[in-house]
Amino acid sequence: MIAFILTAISAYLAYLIFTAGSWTGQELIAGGILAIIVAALTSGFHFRNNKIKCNPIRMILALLYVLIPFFIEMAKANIDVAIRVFTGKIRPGIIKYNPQLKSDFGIMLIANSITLTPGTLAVHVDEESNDLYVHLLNIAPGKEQKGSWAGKDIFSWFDLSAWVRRIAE
Amino acid sequence: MEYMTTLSSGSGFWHPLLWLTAFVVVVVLAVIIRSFGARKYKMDTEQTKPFLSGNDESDPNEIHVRAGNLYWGYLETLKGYYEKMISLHTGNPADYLLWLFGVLALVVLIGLLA
Amino acid sequence: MLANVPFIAFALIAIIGLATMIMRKNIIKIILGLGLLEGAVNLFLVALGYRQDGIAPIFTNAPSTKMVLPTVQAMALTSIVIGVATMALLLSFAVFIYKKYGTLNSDSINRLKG
Amino acid sequence: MSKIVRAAADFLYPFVMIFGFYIVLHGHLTPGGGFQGGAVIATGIALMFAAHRYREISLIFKKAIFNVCETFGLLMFITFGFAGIFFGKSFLYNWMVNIPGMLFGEAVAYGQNAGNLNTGGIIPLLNIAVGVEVLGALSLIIYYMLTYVVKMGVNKEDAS
Amino acid sequence: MDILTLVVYILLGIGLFFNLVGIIGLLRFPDVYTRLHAETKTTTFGAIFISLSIVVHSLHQYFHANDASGLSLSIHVVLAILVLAFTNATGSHAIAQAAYNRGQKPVRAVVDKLAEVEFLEKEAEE
Amino acid sequence: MTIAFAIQIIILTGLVLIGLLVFYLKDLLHAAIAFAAFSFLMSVEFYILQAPDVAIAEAGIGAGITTAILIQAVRSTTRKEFDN
Amino acid sequence: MRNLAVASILVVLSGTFVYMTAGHDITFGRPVNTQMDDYFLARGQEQTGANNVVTAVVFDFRGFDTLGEATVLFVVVLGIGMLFRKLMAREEEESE
Amino acid sequence: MSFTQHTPALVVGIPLLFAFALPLLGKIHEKIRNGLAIIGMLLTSATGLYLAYQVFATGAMAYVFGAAAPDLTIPPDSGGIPIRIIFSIDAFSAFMIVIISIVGLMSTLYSLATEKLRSGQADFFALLLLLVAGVIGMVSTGDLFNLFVFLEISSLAGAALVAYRIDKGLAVEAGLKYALISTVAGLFFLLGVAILYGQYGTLNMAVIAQNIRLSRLDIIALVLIIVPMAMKCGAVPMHMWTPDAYSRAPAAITAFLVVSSQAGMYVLFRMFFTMFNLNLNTVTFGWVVIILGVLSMFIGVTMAIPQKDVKRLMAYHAVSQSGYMLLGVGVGLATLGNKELLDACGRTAMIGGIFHIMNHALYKGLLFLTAGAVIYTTGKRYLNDLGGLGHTMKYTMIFFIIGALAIAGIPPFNGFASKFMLYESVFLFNPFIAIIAIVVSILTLASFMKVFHSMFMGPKLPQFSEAKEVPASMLTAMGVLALLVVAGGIFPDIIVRNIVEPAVNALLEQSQYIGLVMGAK
Amino acid sequence: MILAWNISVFVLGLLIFGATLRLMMGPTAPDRVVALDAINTLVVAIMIVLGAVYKQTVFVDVAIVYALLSFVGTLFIARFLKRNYL
Repeated sequence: MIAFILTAISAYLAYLIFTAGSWTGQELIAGGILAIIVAALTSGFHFRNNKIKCNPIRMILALLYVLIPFFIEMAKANIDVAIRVFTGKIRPGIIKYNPQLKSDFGIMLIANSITLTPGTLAVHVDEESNDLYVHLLNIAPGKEQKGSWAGKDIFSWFDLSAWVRRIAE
Repeated sequence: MEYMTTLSSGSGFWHPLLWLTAFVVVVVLAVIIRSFGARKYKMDTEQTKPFLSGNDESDPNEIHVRAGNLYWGYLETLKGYYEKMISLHTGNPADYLLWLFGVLALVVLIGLLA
Repeated sequence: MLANVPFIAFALIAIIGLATMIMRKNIIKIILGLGLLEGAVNLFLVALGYRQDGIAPIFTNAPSTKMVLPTVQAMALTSIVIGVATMALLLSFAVFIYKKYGTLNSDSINRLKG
Repeated sequence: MSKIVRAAADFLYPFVMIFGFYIVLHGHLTPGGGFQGGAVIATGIALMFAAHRYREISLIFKKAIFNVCETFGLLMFITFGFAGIFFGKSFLYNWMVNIPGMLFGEAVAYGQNAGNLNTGGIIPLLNIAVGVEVLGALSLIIYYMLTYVVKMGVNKEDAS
Repeated sequence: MDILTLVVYILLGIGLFFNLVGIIGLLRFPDVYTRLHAETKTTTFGAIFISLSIVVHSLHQYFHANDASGLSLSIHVVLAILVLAFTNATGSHAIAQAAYNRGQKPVRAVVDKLAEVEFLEKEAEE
Repeated sequence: MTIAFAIQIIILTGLVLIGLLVFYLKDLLHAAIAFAAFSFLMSVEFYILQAPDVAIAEAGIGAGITTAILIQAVRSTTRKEFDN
Repeated sequence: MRNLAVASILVVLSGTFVYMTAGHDITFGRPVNTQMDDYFLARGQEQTGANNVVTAVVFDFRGFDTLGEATVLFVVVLGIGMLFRKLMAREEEESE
Repeated sequence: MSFTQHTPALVVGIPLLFAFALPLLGKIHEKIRNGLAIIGMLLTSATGLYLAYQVFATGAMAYVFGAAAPDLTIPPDSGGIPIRIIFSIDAFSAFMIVIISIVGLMSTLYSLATEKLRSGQADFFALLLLLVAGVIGMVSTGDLFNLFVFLEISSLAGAALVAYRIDKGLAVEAGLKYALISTVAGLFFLLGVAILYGQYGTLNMAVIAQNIRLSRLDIIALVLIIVPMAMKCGAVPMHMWTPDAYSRAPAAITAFLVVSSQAGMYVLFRMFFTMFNLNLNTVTFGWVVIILGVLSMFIGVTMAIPQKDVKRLMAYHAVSQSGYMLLGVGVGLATLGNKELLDACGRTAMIGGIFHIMNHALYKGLLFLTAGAVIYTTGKRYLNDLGGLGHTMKYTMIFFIIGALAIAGIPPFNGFASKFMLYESVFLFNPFIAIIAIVVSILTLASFMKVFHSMFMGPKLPQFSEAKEVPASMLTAMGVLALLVVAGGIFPDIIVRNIVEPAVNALLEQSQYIGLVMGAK
Repeated sequence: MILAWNISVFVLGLLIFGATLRLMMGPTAPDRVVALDAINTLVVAIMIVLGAVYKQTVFVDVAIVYALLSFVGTLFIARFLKRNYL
């Protein structure tokens, strides 16, 4: 039931965003009906694993996350990749990284962040231990023998996995 | 003559009643001819069985003339034509499309040039 | 001449589609060629209704001046849905054929011929 | 697919659906309509098909549901068609339009219009009918082929 | 040229530059993983900047020129970009995983931890 | 020769090129991917021709459904164009 | 032989298409005889209450086409369902 | 609310309604399914026949979809052009609807028995109803794009039905070929429609017919429209799908596919006579049609003779008989510009050709149904395996004889009536072609002699000793068709005067068709 | 402003050619999918910019649909690229 309501709310919010600028009474009512239909259809999926991500504090945190640390990391990563594209200096490899997260949603978030940030690309995820196998564009010499990497080895300024933990767990 | 021609085609006509009359005449003739036949014939007796020189009746599957045996001479005479035709009917979907496009191209040419 | 660029693109894509259909032997490739032709025809339809500097025929938040023609868009819409439907049917046929015949080569899909 | 993809698909699924419904319902105001919205919803269902295992997905989505959707949409469409005859007009006559007080019956004037959902007569209803039909039909097409692929397996030699 | 125009141009320029980098990387890099690096990050980033230029412009229109459509335009653009970033990242992961599953080893790799985990068999028995 | 016209030429050239790819690629999976790209560009072309309805339909059907059906069909048959 | 046919057909048809599209009767950007569409653009909005004229055309003026199109989808789904149906044991083709 | 005004909508709407409901409701119980199928088809046929009666009694009808009144073809504020989809049903359309109603009903009746033990029947009957709806739509619509949509419906439903017997894959091969070629043809058709729209800005056939000025583009559009239609009616050399599809489809479907092909022929003639008429270089295109017809006649019948599969043989005969219709109407087209020649032979040839459409649908349907009955009883389709069935299947044999004599043009069956008109009028036009037609007729008789001999004659074979007469519903379907065949042969004048001649006049008089939509001038 | 956006659309269109090049030569299927992804992103960018050029909010909906749905195509390809994907 709680999953149903939360899904309906998020669907309704999405509907409000789609129709931004022309909110009339009928529009809102229609959106409500649609949100209920959608929630009935999808609540089994949307909140399958975690029921807490609609906490407002966490949502604000998520917004902040997207705006500040994530964006900065992304900009850095892009400049890095741009330089490597032009110079051609790469030292690729696949390493193991344990983000210390438990929920599927958190894993998804961190994997997507990894994919969009510094020279990294999530290749595989272990279904049980939640280990991420990350393809690095450039591994600093000497680091390649390390068994399992931690967040601060991958990210430079912000430890994104800690942020994600705060958002999603 | 109008009532005689239910279908007319420029140079001839067709009237079913006339034809039916002819048909009835033929049937009557046939009945008459049949009545001259042997009256001793009885159903369900030894008479009806074919007599083939005292041997047993052979297997019906052997004495039935199969479709593949009919018109052998015709097919043999027109062998060249049929070889060509059957080889044209390849059964290949790509060829079907090719024929369609070919006719399309040909008719476009005819239409535009004529 | 130069202004007719979408039409020329239509012609080129349509020819590529036709060529795919008759030069390639694989059934799925033929179906892909059909898809190309379909796209070309849709492009032609939509391009027919374009007006120079026209805007989309929707009255929401747009100045209501010259608009492009709506009928062709409706036709293209219908044609797209019909296209995906036919493609789905043909692909299922092809899949089934592969299951039974073990090949997609159109030269081999000719058990019905002659 | 991996749990990342599954989580992402689960997360996106309601948004795809609500967007599809938005397209269906606003068909007479913004670009879109029954077909497009139905295709978007069907793609949302295809997303589920793609992300989850067949074994799990076939427990949740049943073919019968989509069959019912399809038939329901078509019957709704053709019923609106016959309703035109019933009201003394012709087949598929838009008998609800421009009758204030009727659902979807408000009148609009020519010209720029911000968009009022409650207009269009039977057009929004037909949009919904077609949307439901297309969603059922396209999902069924994908479902049938997926079932087939799962049953038959793939050519293992084609790897690489 | 007022400051706003300049900002929009700069944002556009950044966006186009990163898109260009992405395509060059796509063409230059040796294997599928490195190509994915170049493609996913930079084109998404470029698209974000290009859209930012639009958002800046239309918000300016909304606040200073009273163009009502500016706000909804920027909301839709932001939405499109969010969806794009999200799906791009997940899609890249899916491609990378599929590529590895098909047996494509990373070229010039100094380390390949994934090769030690024999996950192919593990998935097969599921 | 306005800029809008130049954009159209670019998109249409891309369309023709990808059409040629569909023609030339021997591997059916690759051809199917090229076909998906074809419908992407077709959608942009519809967009430029001021037909957003058609563009949405082409996007939804071309990018999603057709690709899915094609890929399933290719995987359940064979990838090679010429099987001896 | 087949290659010759393919080549000549392609030449003729491409000539036709190029003639068709580069001729003088149809010009890109300047449609002729647009009375019907002008009617839709001018009256469609009031008559159908739909701001999107394309939808008005699809569902009102040409609604019957749309019914047909939905029917095509239905036909295809029935066809695919019939193709992948489970056969009963007694069903066998008469003879090869 | 007057019901009679709405028959044109109902004749398409009823089969669609039943077809939509059938797959779901039919899964509940087989009696519901069979009941729905037969009631739907009966209602459709009744409506179709009533519609045809209306048209023949009171003149052509126009029906506007979605308008405030069904006969409001031109809205008062549109500036004199129709804007909605219009069904314009004149005598020729009504003629086709009569054929479709009869054969459709018989097919349904027949397949109730033949498909009794098969799976997927609900889908089967739904598709059959959709096929009927598609063909009816094709012949009654007056809108080009609507025609395309109905063409696709009938092609795809036909292809799906052809592939119904999926177990060995041969039927699916035939379905694939049919679907592939008719889809490609449909695309060309759409291209032609697009060209016409680009020039005249309308899709209504009457308006285009009024405004057409025959530029080169129009000729290209015409070719793009007629060649797919010639393909659909099975003209040589695009006939190759015909034997594949006809031979592998269930017998009832084959009987109706013949009608579906003839709907393609309807469109072909409609394009020539109504849309282009005298604007066209009628002699050239008339000769194109004549050559297609002669090729179809000759190659069809010669290819039929060596066939071993009974339905495949009959399918080649369908190709050959289509040639007669093309020939007759082609002669009419070629003489259209010449008033004297038209009166002397063209009109009669057209009457013969169009009458032949009806006759062919009836007797070829009958023949396919008898072949289906034989296959149903014996499980064998190759002539070499068959024999001696005349001992057990007497009714089927009689019906087969009727059909075979009709197709060969032997009096007093209906095939003779139309062929007779064709021979004599074509002889006036060009004696050489008439001789070819007669030779073809003789070859037809010869090949049916072969079929008759190898199926029904000969000693009673032991492997068929169990063979029984087919069930009553199949016999009913065949019997009705046979009765119509005989009736058409004995009283051809009634049919020709009341149905065929109005159809031919509707074709020849373009202004009537235009007036139907645009109002009398 | 309009001109700048138009020019950027032009440049993005040129970039599509680069991706097409990879689509043409990419040795394996995943490479081509990467190119497809690149085209997809570029197309969304083009659509967004053109939506701004035409000053129509509703046009951006197309871009959203695009971004959402091409993902499904990519997922399907990826799923069927894997050896064992059931």
